[in-house]
Parts: sequence; C-alpha cells; structure tokens
Amino acid sequence: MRVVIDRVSKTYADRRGQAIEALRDVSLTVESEEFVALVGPSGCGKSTLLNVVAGLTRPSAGAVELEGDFAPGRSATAMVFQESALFPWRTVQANVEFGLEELGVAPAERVRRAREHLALTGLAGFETRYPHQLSGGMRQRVGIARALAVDPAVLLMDEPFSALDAQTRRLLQEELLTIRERTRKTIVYVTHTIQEAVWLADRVVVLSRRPGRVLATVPIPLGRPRTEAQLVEPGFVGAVERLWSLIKAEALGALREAPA
Amino acid sequence: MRVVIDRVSKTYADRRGQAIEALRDVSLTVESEEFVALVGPSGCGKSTLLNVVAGLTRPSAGAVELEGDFAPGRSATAMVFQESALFPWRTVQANVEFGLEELGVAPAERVRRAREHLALTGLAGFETRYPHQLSGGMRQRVGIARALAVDPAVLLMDEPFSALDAQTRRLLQEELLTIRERTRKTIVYVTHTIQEAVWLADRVVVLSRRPGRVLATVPIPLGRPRTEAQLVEPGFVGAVERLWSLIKAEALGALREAPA
Amino acid sequence: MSVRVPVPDRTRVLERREHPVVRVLALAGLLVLWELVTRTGRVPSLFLPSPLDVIQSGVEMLRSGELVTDVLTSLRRVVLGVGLGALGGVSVGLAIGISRLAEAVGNPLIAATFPIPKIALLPLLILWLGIGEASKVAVITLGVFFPMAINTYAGVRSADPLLIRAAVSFGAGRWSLIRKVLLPSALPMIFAGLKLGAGTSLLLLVAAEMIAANAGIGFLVLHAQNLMETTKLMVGIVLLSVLGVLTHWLLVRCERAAIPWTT
Amino acid sequence: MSVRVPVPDRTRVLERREHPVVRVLALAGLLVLWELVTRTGRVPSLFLPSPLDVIQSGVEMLRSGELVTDVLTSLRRVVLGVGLGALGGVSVGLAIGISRLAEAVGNPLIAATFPIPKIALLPLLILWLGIGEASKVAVITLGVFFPMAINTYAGVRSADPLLIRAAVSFGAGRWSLIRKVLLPSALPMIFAGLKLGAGTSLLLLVAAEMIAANAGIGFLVLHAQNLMETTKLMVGIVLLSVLGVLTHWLLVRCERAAIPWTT
Amino acid sequence: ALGGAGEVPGQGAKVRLGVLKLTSSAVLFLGAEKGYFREFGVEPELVFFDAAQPIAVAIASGDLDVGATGLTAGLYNIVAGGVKIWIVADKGREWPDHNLTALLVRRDLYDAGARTLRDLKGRTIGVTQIGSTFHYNVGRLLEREGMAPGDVEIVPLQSLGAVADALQAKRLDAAATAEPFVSRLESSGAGVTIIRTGDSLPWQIAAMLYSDTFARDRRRAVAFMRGYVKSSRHYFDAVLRKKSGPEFDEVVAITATYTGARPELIRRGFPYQDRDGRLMPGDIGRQTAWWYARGLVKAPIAATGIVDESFLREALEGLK
Ligand SMILES: Nc1ncnc2c1ncn2[C@@H]1O[C@H](COP(=O)(O)OP(=O)(O)OP(=O)(O)O)[C@@H](O)[C@H]1O
Ligand SMILES: Nc1ncnc2c1ncn2[C@@H]1O[C@H](COP(=O)(O)OP(=O)(O)OP(=O)(O)O)[C@@H](O)[C@H]1O
Ligand SMILES: [Mg+2]
Ligand SMILES: [Mg+2]
Repeated sequence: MRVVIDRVSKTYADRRGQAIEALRDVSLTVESEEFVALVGPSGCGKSTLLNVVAGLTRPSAGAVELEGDFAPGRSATAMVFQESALFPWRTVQANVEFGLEELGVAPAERVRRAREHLALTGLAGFETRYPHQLSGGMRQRVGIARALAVDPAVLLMDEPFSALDAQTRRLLQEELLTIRERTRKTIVYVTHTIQEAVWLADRVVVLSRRPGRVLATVPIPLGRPRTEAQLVEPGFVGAVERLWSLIKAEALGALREAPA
Repeated sequence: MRVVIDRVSKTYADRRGQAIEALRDVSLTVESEEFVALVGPSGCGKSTLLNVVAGLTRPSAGAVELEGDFAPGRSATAMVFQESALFPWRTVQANVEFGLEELGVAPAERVRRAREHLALTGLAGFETRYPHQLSGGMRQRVGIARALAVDPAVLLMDEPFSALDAQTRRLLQEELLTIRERTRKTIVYVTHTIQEAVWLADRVVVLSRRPGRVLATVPIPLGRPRTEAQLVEPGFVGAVERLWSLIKAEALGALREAPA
Repeated sequence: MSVRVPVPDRTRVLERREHPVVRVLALAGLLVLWELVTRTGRVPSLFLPSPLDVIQSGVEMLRSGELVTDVLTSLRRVVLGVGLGALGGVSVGLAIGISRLAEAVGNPLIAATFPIPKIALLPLLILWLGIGEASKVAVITLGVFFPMAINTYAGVRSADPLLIRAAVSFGAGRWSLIRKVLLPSALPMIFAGLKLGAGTSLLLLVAAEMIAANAGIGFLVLHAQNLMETTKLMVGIVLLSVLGVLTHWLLVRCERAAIPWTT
Repeated sequence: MSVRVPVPDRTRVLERREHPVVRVLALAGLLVLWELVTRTGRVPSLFLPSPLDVIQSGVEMLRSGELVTDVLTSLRRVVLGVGLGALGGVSVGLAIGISRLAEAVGNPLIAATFPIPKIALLPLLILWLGIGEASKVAVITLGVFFPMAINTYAGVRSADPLLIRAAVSFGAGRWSLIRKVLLPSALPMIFAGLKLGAGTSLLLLVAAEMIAANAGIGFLVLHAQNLMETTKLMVGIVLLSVLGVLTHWLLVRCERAAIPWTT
Repeated sequence: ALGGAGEVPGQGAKVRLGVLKLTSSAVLFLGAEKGYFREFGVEPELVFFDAAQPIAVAIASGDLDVGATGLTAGLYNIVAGGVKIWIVADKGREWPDHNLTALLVRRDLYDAGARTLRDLKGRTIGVTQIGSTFHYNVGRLLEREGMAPGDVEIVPLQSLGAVADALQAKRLDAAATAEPFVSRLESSGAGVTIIRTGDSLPWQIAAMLYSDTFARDRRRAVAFMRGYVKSSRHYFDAVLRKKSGPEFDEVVAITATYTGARPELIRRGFPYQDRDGRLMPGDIGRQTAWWYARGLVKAPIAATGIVDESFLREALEGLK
C-alpha cells in the first residue's frame, strides 16, 4: 500500500481563535512496504501529519490518498499511540478486539484474531489483565497488537516507545523489526530519537520547526535484517550525524518556546 | 564531598503488608567531585538508593555517610527529580528560592542567589513565569537551578531528562556537563539510558533486578571535557556494549513483571 | 576541615503512623461524654436526650415494629428516587456532554434551575403528582438529578481525548464512542455523583415526607419535632446518619466492583 | 487490483460545533413557555404565577426597599455562615489531612454526623443557641462545614507525593510543608468545596430563617407562603436562584485569581 | 439558650415577646403600638415567628420571656419533658361567630352531597401536623359526632400552604385550615366550609405563655399582664364588639403594618378572646387529657403544673 501525501497544510485555531500553522505544504510518498521515520523538533506537526494520514484531522489544504489492494475485514490504517492509549476498562483481550468489533468481525473470529496477535507480540497468558496491571512495555505491546489485529494496510506509529525506559525501548524496537519482517506492513513512524529513526527506517524525513515543512529526506544505507553490529557501522553513525546537524538548530529554537 | 554508602538494604511493606525487598546490601563510595551514574532495570531500587542518600528514606539496614567540609548556608545534598517536581503555585524565581528559604537565607541574598543560578541555567528573563507556562526542557532547567541554588555538596539526579524528547535531552546533557565543570559538584545520576550514563559519568554502577545489588562497576575511559567526537570512540562504544550485555537479561525479566 | 557525618534524616516529616485504636475510641468517647453531660442533670433531657435513652427508645420502637416500617418505607422512596434521578441525570448528562446542541440548550437550563430549593417546588409537585408516593419520590428524584447530570456531564467532557481519537481511528462511530469510551470514562464521576446524590437524598427525605406521610424516617423526624419528643427526634437523626454511612459504604463497594480498572 | 482512494475521513465523529444562539434561546424559551402555560389558565396562578407578574411584583418590592433589606439581611447571614463554616471546615480538613491522629479521631465523627439533615436539628439549635442570629448562622455554618472539611481533607491527601518529597529534600519542616505544599495543593479542592457549600448555604437559608426571622429571603418565602402570596413566594425563589448563579460566578472568578497556576 | 445571655431578672424593662407575624397577634401589636405595656413600665420587644412551635421552644430555652401561641401537643410535651412553661392568659378562642379555623370539603364532593363530617367517613382530611390545633379540632369533632378516630384519614402536610395546595389540586377530600386560607379556598371554588369550629366547638386554641424565669420575676410579670389586659379590653371593644368603624379600622391598620398582610384578609382573621384575658375554665386540662389519651403527650399533666392565672388575677385587681 502506497501513501501519497499531496501538498498538505494544516492551520489550527487555538482557544483564543488565533491561527497556529502546524503544517505547510508537505508532500511525501511512502512506498508499499516501506518504513519511513518522521523526525523533527517538538511541536513541528509530526502528530498532526500522522493524524491527517489516519483521517483523524482534516487538512486545511492538500489531500492524502492510499494506493493498493483493499480487502474487506481489514482496515486501511491503524495507529499506535505514544501512551499506548489502551482503554483502561477493557482487558488486554478486549482491547485487542476493539478494532475488530468496529470492523464488524464475528465474535469467534474476533477472539481468534486477537489471540493470534497477542501471541505475535508475546502477550499470550495476559489476556484477562487490565492495562493498569501491566508494565509500560507490556502496554505498548498491547497497543501494537491492537493495531495489527485489524490487519491495516498502513501502520502509523506516533512515538510508540518514547515513554519507555531505554532498555525496554531497545527490546521493543527489535521486536518491531521482527514483526515487520513477518507482516510486511507499510509503516510511518514518528520519533524524537534520531538513533531510533536510523535504526528502524528505510528513509528518515526531517520536518522543520513550526510550521512543519519537509526539510530533508535521508535514505538509510543499512541492510536488513538489522543487527547490533550495524550500530557502529559508518552508515549508521554518518546518518545520525547528518540528521543531528540538520535538527540541532531547530531544536535549540523550539526549546525556548512556551508550550502551546 | 565523599558519599559512603555502607551495606544499605531496604525492604518496603506494600499496601497488603507484603514485604518488597528493594535493595540488598548495597555498598558504594562516590569520591569527591566524581560523577557516578546508576543504571539498572525498572524497579530495581535506583530511586530508593538515591532517596536513602538524600535522607528521604530510612534504610532497613546499613547507613550512608558524607565526608568533607560543611559550610553554613549550603545544603548537604540536593535532588533533581524526573518530572522536575516544581511547585506549580510558585513562579520560576520562587521555585528556585524554595530551598534557600528553608535554609534560612535572608530575602535579599535569596533573590541574588536565585537570579545567579537562573542565569547559569539559561533562564534569565523567565523569573515571573509559572511552571505550566514553560516547556518540559525549561522546567527541568528550573529544577536544576533550584537544586544548585542551595549549593549542595552532593547533587542527586533521578532520571532528570528521561521525560524530555531526545533532542532536548541532548542539549541539556551538554549543559549539565558545562555546569559540572564550573561547580565541581559530586554527582550521583540515575538513568535508564546506557548511552547517557556513559556519556556523562566517570563511573557507571549497574544494579541487578529487584532486590537491587551492585552487579558491576564500569569505569568510563573517556577524557573531559566530553566532545561529540567521543561518541564514536571505541571507549564509548565498548562501554555501551559491555553495559548493554550486563543489563539485557535483567531488563528482559523486568519487562514481564506487572507494575508494583 | 573534613568531617564524616551521617546524611541528615528527613524521614520524620514524611512519616504517618496508624492509630487504629483511636478511631474506635473517638466515637465511643464522644458517646460517653454525651452521656455524662446528660447525667449531670444540668441540661434538661428536652435539650439533649441521653444516648442511653435514645438507644432504649430506639429499641422500643424497633420492638413495636414502627422503626422497621419507617425504615422500609423510606428506603423504598430513597431507592426509587435515587434510581429515577440517577437515570435521568445520567441520560441528560450524557446528552449535554456529547452533543453541543444539547449542551447549548441544557447547560443554561440546568444552571438556572439547579439552585432552586427543592422545598419551594412542593406545591407544584402536589399539584402535578398528588400527595401519594409519586410526589415524595419526585422530591428525591429532583435532588439526585442535578448532581448526577452535572457529574456525568463533567465525566464525559473529561474523557481522555487520546482514547477518543484511538477509538475513532479504529472506525468507531458516534454510538460506539458513547458506549465504549464516553460512558466508561464518565463512570468514576458518575459514582461520585451517586455518592453525592445518595447523601442529598437522605437530606431530602425529611422534605419529601413533609407531604402527607404517615411513615418513614423523615416522618419520624417531623413527627418528633412537631410533638417536641427530642429523644425520638434523636432516634431519627441517628438512624439517618447510620443510613448515610451505610449507603456510602455500599456505594464505595459497588464502585470498586463496577470500576475494576482503577486501583 | 490496485486502486487509489482518499483516506477515510473520520473527523465527522470528532467534530463539535458551537451553538451560541441556542444557548440564549433556551433560557428565553423557558420563560416564554412558562408565561404561556400560566396564560392558558390550566395551572392556577396560585401554584405558578406568570413570570411577568413575578417580575412586576419584584420591581415593586425593590422600589419599596423591602427586597433590599431582605437581601442584605440574608447576605449577612450567608456570608457569616459560609465564612465560619469555611474556616472551620478548612481547619478541620487540614488537621485530619495532615495528622493521622486527628484523622483517626475526626474521620469517623465526620462520617457519622455528615448525613444528619440540618432541618432535623432546628429545634435543638433553638434550644442550644437561642433564636437570635447565632442559630440562624449556625444552620448555614453546619451546612458549609461538611463539604469544606471533606474537600480540604481530600485536597491535602491528594497532594503530589513527589512535591512533598521535593520540599522535604530541601529541608522543609512540618510547618513549611503545610504552608508551602499541602495548603496550595488543596486550594483547588477547597474552592470546589466552597462552591458546593455556597450552593448549600442558599438552600439552607429558608431553613435558617424559619427561626424567628423578620427579614431575609428565606423569611420572604416563608411569610409569603403563610399569607398565600404565591407571586411574592416566586420572587423569593427566583431571587434565591439568581443569587446561586451569581455566587457561583463570583467564586469561579475568585478561584481564577487565587489559583493562577492552572490554565 | 444553654449559653445564651439571658437578662438578669428584675433589671431592664425589656420583655422579649414572641409572636406570629399574623393577624392572630393583633392584640399584642395593639398593645405595643398604643403603649399599654409601657404604661406599666415594661417594654415589649417583639420577636416575630413564622410558625407556632418555635415560640414554645424559645420559651423553653429561655430566649423569650413571653409568647403568644397556639396550644399544641408539642407545647404540652415540652412541659412533660420537664421544662416549666406557664399558660397565663387567654390569647384566642374558637368561639361562636368568631371562627378561626374551619373544615372545608372539596367542592365536587360537596356538590355530590358531602355536607357533614359523617359524609367524610373513609375520606382524607388534611391538617398541618400531628399534634397541631387542627388535629385537635378534627379529633374533637369526630368524637362529638360519635365517630372513631380511624373513620377518617388524617393527612399531615406540615404547613397551611401545603394543605391549601393539596385541596386546590383535589388531592384531599377535606381540609382543616385557617384564615386566610379559608376565604381563599372558598373564593377560588376549591372548597366549601361545612364546619366552623367556633360555632360548633368552642375551645381555648391559643394562650399567653410565660417562661419560668419570667414568671419568677413577679413584679414584671404582673406589670406585663396589666398592659396585656388593657390591650385586650381595647381589642375586645374595638374589634369584637364593634366589628366596624374607625376604631376597628385603626386596629386593622396597625395589624397591617406589623404583618404586611392585606387589610381585607385581616378583617376576617381576628380571633375572639376574653375581654379580661381569662382562660376558658377547665379547657387546658381537657386538652392535655385528650392528647395523653391518644398517646401524643408522653405524660399526664396536671392543670396546676402548667396553668397559672395568678398574674392575671393580680393584674385585674390593680386595674379595677
Ligand atoms: N487541536 C489543536 N488545536 C490547536 N493547536 C494544535 C492542536 N493540535 C496541535 N496543535 C498545535 O500544532 C502544533 C503541532 O502539533 P503536533 O502535536 O502535531 O506536534 P508534534 O510534532 O507531534 O509535537 P510533539 O513532538 O511534541 O509530539 C503545535 O504547536 C500544537 O500546539
Ligand atoms: N514507598 C514504597 N512502598 C512500597 N514499595 C515501594 C515503595 N517505593 C518503591 N517501592 C518498590 O520498590 C522497588 C524499587 O523501587 P524504585 O522506585 O527504587 O525503583 P527504580 O529503580 O527507581 O525504578 P524506576 O526505574 O521505574 O524508576 C519497586 O518494586 C517499587 O515498587
Ligand atoms: Mg506528537
Ligand atoms: Mg526511579
């Protein structure tokens, strides 16, 4: 499934009615089965762009189109959120079934598909737990299982691991890469961490400070499957250095801004 | 100022009265002006150990002693917390003055010292803001200014930057190193991120899963002041690799645990 | 000059010891003090009946069965009133929480009618609903309706926008959103409203049973007041506070069962 | 078969349009409806006087100055009662929130006395405090005390433990902790209690002015009832709700000023 | 009150006098306005109430020296509860041609033939409260008709307003009520009077009460009584004997300024009372016995424990 983002702009009105231009004229095509990472300083519109792709925000101008095969019983896109965004009143199992319910999948099939994806994300045995009974890392896995269960053509991930500690994050990154090898999803992945972007993606897109524009697109010259050895390869280090220098000035500026 | 942690153990009683052994027989000496980073999986007792050093938690066994010169008008220890822990009802200036008030410093002197440390942390001009009007990075700087203002012999930092985005974190790490060069504090720094520990510290102490014991102490063979070039030095990469292999098994185990 | 000292111990300020015995002693002590004051004889029993007299009177009323009738009668009214009030309040609260149109209509109306003292509405209630059970239940219903509606509204409005986006991102429609996100989000606030409403319902019991009642705890209180039987009045008051404590305890248990996802 | 389609638009469910006009229309509509109902004559004016009559009567009473006296008299009682109740409630709430010992003594007592309807205490209050201002103010004080104490307690207990640790880590003692952390932490809850208490105080005004009053809005309501002057009665009720809305609005403004650190 | 600052007896001339802010207190408004009390060196300080019961309670607590109020079971229970209160003079009677209260039947029932108490068998009669004067009225009337207490259903609605509302709304079959509600209900067509209590059952419905402390302050207590008798005689002559004319109108005007009620309402609501303030002989004893027999007064009360006409006798001697 290809994602074609065509000259998308988005201007919000804040509480006082003032216009906040979040995105300006962003164009970007994500190829089928491609893993694209979006980086950029805080508040630059990364989440906004992802929401536009998910159909949760209507762009002020421009459009997003999907190109590929569509099958019934599967979703066009599915999102994994930063704070996992699990429904606290649903058990792990019921959380994963949520999307399937909305797709109208029959109960028996729902249970089967949910279990399958819980197994895939290493959550077998945790079906009856409530989210608050899980650690942050486990919760994030449930979020991923819930998104994968609807078999989306495009998987959208908004800083899925940023609330986790470094070690857990590293473990989940590895799992995500494994899952990707198996499911071959098109993935758009938002992150603050340059290392993470380089380590995971085929291509890293850098957005500027607000209003977000595409500042640069950096292809990652690393083979797959990724191995720990690649972390010290010049390709990795070079990409990280290049991205850091692109972002540093933007980040310094963003730091001094009050939160909106 | 030396910090001598002598066979400290700590057992909590949870709400149901069950015993939770957080620390077991931890001994560690932090030399004067040394920068020690503590790493270990989530829930291993890092914060507990820091709290024991700060006198906020009484150890079940063992003791912590400080060795060095004591001057009036300065604090033995001061803590920087993960979520900045600023008082939302105080302005930036008043927050930084808090510790000085408790030390009994005269008002005029308080204002002077607070301003001095706000300038040191790049916050001049933000005195009258309330914390909610600042970005996360700015808030964390206020937390550092507040801790430094009491001129503590030992600075304790509990994951001070973990809630920040990667770029802001990187900028603040650099500032922390600069401040350290100028103030020459003894620092105990808790973090989840191995890279961060290696990049900042003279020595990294690895704690085991709960109950936390000292698993290993890894000296960092990097000169000071630290430069970005060192990030790709074999000394850096080697230390990261060594620490990661020490922690990985512990982290995998911790991941599957429900939160306490 | 270098010295070696233990770290300053600051835990004292943080400590909070338990005092389970005091908890019991406090109530008992109050009762004993009260009894003693009445025993001195300096305060006429009309002013302050002794606790033993109150207990004795209560036991007698229990034996004669009048207390049981009163409690059951009042309970029926309270349960019905709270039930209807909660149903109405939650429905209206949901409606104004969800639809901006309903909010625009409902919010000002609620703000304007909420502060009207319920006793002032007694004549209208008598006119419309008569002097039977309906009007008594209605007084309680009205008293419960407002906290329920206001709390449900607040609960719906405080639903985590992230969870709403999450549900919508999976294709949830309006109805799904209400049932699967907004309603469960509002549950804790709904229970808070229920606790408030249940408390209010007991306060209003006296007002409700002003309308042609011949049984009920409110009636007991009014009757004792009219006849200046302060001992019986105290029985009624004690009964109301026991009921209040029990109701609250019951609701807390229900809440725990209904909201298993919070700790 | 590959197709190219726009992404599914899910924003419809998330949209919430504003309806500023409806907001005004709703209240106006209610008044018009009320007037119409009374015009049909199906509801005798004895039960529900027409709004126009009520307004006219109100204006007359305003002219004659009686309304001003009533409002001022009641306001004095309310302000005193709320003031004392708030003072007591906050003090007790702070005490039981801070000291476990006070908590062990206070919590059960509050739980047991909270559900007592204040009207049931009227004869006792007259016996204890007499028929002067004291007993009238006491009715209101009692009504305000409980929400204030309970909310302050909850506010203190919900103080962020991290902030408490932070303060203690800088050497804050018990008194510093109370003044600089616990009290400001509890302020939002204290204001919530104040809003609740102010509402309750107006409801209790009628009960309070049952005790030998010869001015006040509650007296106006009671006296009009005795003389079967339903229109005047309605003036009193409207006055009470207007006061309720005003008080709430005022408290919200105070809250904003007193708690500048929230958005 | 327990901690209240009661005046020291004998000092100061102020007498705290509790009255209802209604026409029934006309005689006291008159006395205050005409200065009859002042003549004897006492200055009444009027304390207004909206219900009868709190007056009795305030006398019990010592907050009031004197009260003018209805005789209810609650009042007798205060005495039964061990607090001394003295009934010292007449303050209003149900009396032929001077009806204070009445029994009204719902219009449609009346039209269908319900014209006597007997016709109300099995039906509802609204009263304010159990133990109130209205309750006593209905109870005694039933007794006189040879009916059992259970032959009608007595419905307490706590206030006259609520009783009137309920009859108006056809939720009651009959109502025992007082002016101005009697006239209001009749003119609105909601009910028809079938029994005027005074015409069929004269009794001592209201009285002057002294607190025990005040009663011990003999000199002031008698002085107050002198003023009261004087006022009572004026009232009797101007209102009860003349029934119209400028003197009558003066009392109406005075009452209107004190109560805020409309004059036409006031004219209908003046109670009958003895010209010299004498209580109906034996009536208090009959009342307490009646309540006690029905279990609504806790203990038997001897008339000597509650009635004390010595103040009145002494005052009358001085006034001869
Ligand atoms: N609903 C909204 N109304 C008004 N302004 C908004 C809204 N959503 C986002 N914004 C503003 O638009 C800008 C971009 O927000 P967005 O959340 O897309 O940034 P981001 O890159 O995801 O930031 P972060 O890295 O902090 O998550 C920000 O300035 C934000 O304050
Ligand atoms: N006050 C307490 N009462 C009971 N148990 C506690 C208490 N504080 C901490 N614990 C438990 O002690 C263990 C160690 O906690 P601590 O906060 O020191 O870990 P940590 O290493 O700082 O974890 P993290 O990396 O998540 O911050 C955990 O299992 C925790 O649940
Ligand atoms: Mg974002
Ligand atoms: Mg920690």
